[in-house]
Amino acid sequence: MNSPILLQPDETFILNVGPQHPATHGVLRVKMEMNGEYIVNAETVIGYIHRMHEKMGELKTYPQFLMNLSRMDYLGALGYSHGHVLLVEKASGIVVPERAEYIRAIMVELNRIASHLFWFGAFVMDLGGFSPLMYALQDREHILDMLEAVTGSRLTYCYFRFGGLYNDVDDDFITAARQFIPRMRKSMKKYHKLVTGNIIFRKRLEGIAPLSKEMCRKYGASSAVARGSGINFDVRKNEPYSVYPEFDFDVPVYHECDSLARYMVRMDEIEQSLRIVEQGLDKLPGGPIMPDKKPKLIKPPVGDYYQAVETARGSFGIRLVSDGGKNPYRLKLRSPTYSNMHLFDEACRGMMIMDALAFMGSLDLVIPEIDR
Amino acid sequence: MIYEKIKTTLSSLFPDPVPVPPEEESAGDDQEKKVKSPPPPRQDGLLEREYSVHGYHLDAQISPAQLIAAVTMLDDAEFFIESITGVDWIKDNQLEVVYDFSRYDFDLCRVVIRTRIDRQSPVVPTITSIYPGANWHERETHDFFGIKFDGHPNLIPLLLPEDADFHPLLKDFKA
Amino acid sequence: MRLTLLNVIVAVVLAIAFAALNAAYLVWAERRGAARIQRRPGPNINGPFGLLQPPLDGIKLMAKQLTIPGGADKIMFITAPVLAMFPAIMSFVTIPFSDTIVAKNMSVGVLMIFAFASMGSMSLLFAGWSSRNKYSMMSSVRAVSQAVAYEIPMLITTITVVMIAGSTDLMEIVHQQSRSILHWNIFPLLGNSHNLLMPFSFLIFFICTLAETNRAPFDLGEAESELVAGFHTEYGSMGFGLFFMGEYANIVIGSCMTTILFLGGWSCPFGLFPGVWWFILKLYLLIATFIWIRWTFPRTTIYGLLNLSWKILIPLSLFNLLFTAGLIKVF
Amino acid sequence: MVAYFTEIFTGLMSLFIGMGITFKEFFKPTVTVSYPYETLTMSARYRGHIELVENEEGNSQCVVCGLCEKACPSDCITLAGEKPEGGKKKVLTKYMLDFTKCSLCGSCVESCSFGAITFSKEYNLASTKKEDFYFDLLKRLEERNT
Repeated sequence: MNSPILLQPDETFILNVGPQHPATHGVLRVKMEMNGEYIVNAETVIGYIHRMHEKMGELKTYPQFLMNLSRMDYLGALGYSHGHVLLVEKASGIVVPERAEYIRAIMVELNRIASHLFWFGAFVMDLGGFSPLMYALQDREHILDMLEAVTGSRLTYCYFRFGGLYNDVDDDFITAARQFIPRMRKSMKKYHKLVTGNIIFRKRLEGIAPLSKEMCRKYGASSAVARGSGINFDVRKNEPYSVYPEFDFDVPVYHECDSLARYMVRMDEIEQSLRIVEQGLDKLPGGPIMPDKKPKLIKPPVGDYYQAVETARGSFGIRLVSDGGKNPYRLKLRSPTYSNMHLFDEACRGMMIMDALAFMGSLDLVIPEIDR
Repeated sequence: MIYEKIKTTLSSLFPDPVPVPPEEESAGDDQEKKVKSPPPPRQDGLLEREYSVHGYHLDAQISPAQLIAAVTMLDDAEFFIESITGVDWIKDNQLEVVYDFSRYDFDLCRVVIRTRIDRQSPVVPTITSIYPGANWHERETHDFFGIKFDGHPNLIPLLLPEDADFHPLLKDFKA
Repeated sequence: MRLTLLNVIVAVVLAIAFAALNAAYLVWAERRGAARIQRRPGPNINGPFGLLQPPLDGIKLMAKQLTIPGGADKIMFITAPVLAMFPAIMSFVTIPFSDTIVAKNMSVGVLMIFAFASMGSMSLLFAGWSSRNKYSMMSSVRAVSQAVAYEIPMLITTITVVMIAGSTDLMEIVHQQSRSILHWNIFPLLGNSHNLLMPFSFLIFFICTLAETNRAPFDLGEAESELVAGFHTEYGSMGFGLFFMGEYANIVIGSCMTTILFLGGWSCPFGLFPGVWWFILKLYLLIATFIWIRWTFPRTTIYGLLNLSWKILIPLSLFNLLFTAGLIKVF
Repeated sequence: MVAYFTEIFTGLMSLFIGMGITFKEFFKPTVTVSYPYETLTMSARYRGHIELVENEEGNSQCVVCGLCEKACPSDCITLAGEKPEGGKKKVLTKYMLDFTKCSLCGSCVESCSFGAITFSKEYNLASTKKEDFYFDLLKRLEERNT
């Protein structure tokens, strides 16, 4: 579809996609130099909702910064909190009770499913199909209800604490989660029939926006963007943390490198997350959710620490430079979509605008997470 | 083992390693030790870090002039770029640029490259020619710290407003 | 039927009223239908079942200010919405709803409807061009290439039907099919069509109607996730309202044509209670399918759309035409 | 040629399968709650804005230690208290919550070792004025008691 003949440098015009455009799902702006429907050049402009979380990290104490992480990515908030608490626990040597780690993993996976479901709906809506979004939201609502019953909030959770959790899960949650798993598996079949098999949908994604392995590496892409390009990279497997080594799950990898591959990776990930939740509920040990011994004031020793976790959007890294005080000296948040989005400028050259926007949807963008 | 390989490659950058007693390094965890006389800034050199504590394996501090060489080594060893950031060591009157690299395969090796520059004239060479993905990271670091990346194709504010002339993550920045 | 002045006025008023009412209540039906598919209630506050929603929306639209973007071509900008509504209303004149309910039957009814249908894409071109908006511009370019691509298979399929009927008179086409359900043009072998491929003709015609009326999955002209709102991005107030009504009026015309050409018009499948009811029933079943399709599928791409037309629909419909011609010659 | 026709056929079939699914959904009951007319009860752990907890006498349990004030990441809480004549414990005289800045993290509730504050279940909190979100929690407590 990408015909280089049409790309003459003259006769182009600038199309300003965003910051308020239906396809950008937030305040993202892409300045596209167009030749008819073909993109000659694109420049992504971000930072419209930049909030300087990193400075806030320096100004707040460690516990006070907890709630900021969930504001980064409002769809998969728990994954980011998980990274933060793991980092601080590692730095200050706090041992987390096993039960707390299991509950964390279950919650993060449920949150990941919720995030992927929303992405699925929004992605199909980008392609013009509206009903799948509504079906996805219905399933997501069950997850949010479960999470709300435990954490008290629906979207921007502040649930993990250094050393453990804010509160324990109850039997209601466990029953609800157990009921949810088969229901979700049934829904997945529905989605595959309604959307994945659909010829229009496949035609729109197959062979669109191929990303080579090399390109993913040069830009530091992760999550489905890398896994759809045949890179077997999932921080949960490559760099095991928390209780993930205890779970038996697969990392879906597709070698087609196109938008459909990225879609398939995320859809398969929902099923894998369901497996993790199922195993987590089976294995859930008893015991406390907070350690007996926990320093009153969190002051990690002087040094430089790094923690990577696999969030719904990819490899989230968090770096802490501590000077031994009660505030971090420097806190760097490496957001995965920041790197994934960066690909867009180069990859969308020569694409048609509708393919480019489908490609943008397949990157699973959450703008507050890019802008931080 | 990629770890051994990249260690030997990177140590070629330091022909005569600074004699640092290793025990003190691991105990004091470099940079600053509270109170007393502030320790001198860390000398260039390659350090092996305990992964379970720090979250990365190799920590190389190099001079800005060696940066391109070091990054090329990592590129040849198929590392991907994780992030670039800065740290303001205002007591040493220095700025530090930190480059994080990792690999896609199961042979885990996280490498941190850092370089220190003078706070008054913070210039380091760009690595966008090796890793195009460094573009935004360098622009972000420029936004927050005012570090100039020499040779960068488009060093304009990315996250901050386009007319921003302040650098919020500098320790002497007052809002 | 003698044409008197009164006759004409009544016909025109009825046509406009029918088109406008249909447009208004099809919006309601679409919203209710979409809501049911998505398991929500849909508009249900204003009046019973939300039936007062369309008139209230109309009042709201009329009360809004009509803005014309700076630098826009004023005349074209104002003409475009009128042009969207006008051909649709004109087409109603010649559509026979039953033996007696027809404003003016013409021997070239088919031709007249296609003539007016092709004016529809003109309004999109006008709107997109005059808005001085890049999105609108791209949308209108798409709309024109889409119209060109889909009028061909549509016409070829119509010619197939016309050949079977031996007339371009819509009344005559329906009369030929009215003997029994087996004589409907959609059904092969037994009736008048003798052609195994007629169901495919129906499908092709239906797909083309979807594309001609810019309905999902072929709504590339207003592809809201890419082109914001396409050709009517800059329209507000009743300008937008007319586009909206024009779209639904076009759907009604398209469904009317499908009913007449393939589904036996007002003839009853079982010979019971012949009359306009059957026409209305078939018409609204088709429209319901339009709505159903829209809320099921994602949108195609512009090249997917053109590929579908030039690589699949046109060859198939041409083959179908030749095949039918051969069959007519043989039998 | 075969591939051409199989693609058309499978494509068409996939479309019909999709339509079958939406057709089935059409007849299922609705799942939404028409919000202003019907409302849901919030779950037990729902976190609304904070509220003072009363003791048996209907007064606040707060001892004015100020830990919540310190724990708050966004400086939402301002409180003051004084020792009544003859009394031993401090008594709360002012407890202001600036809800415009609150992010409902719950740090204040956790930091309180006297159980003096809790989350309310209120979520209908729309207003056109910013001042409506400066809550005087002590006044709200009194209003609740009367």
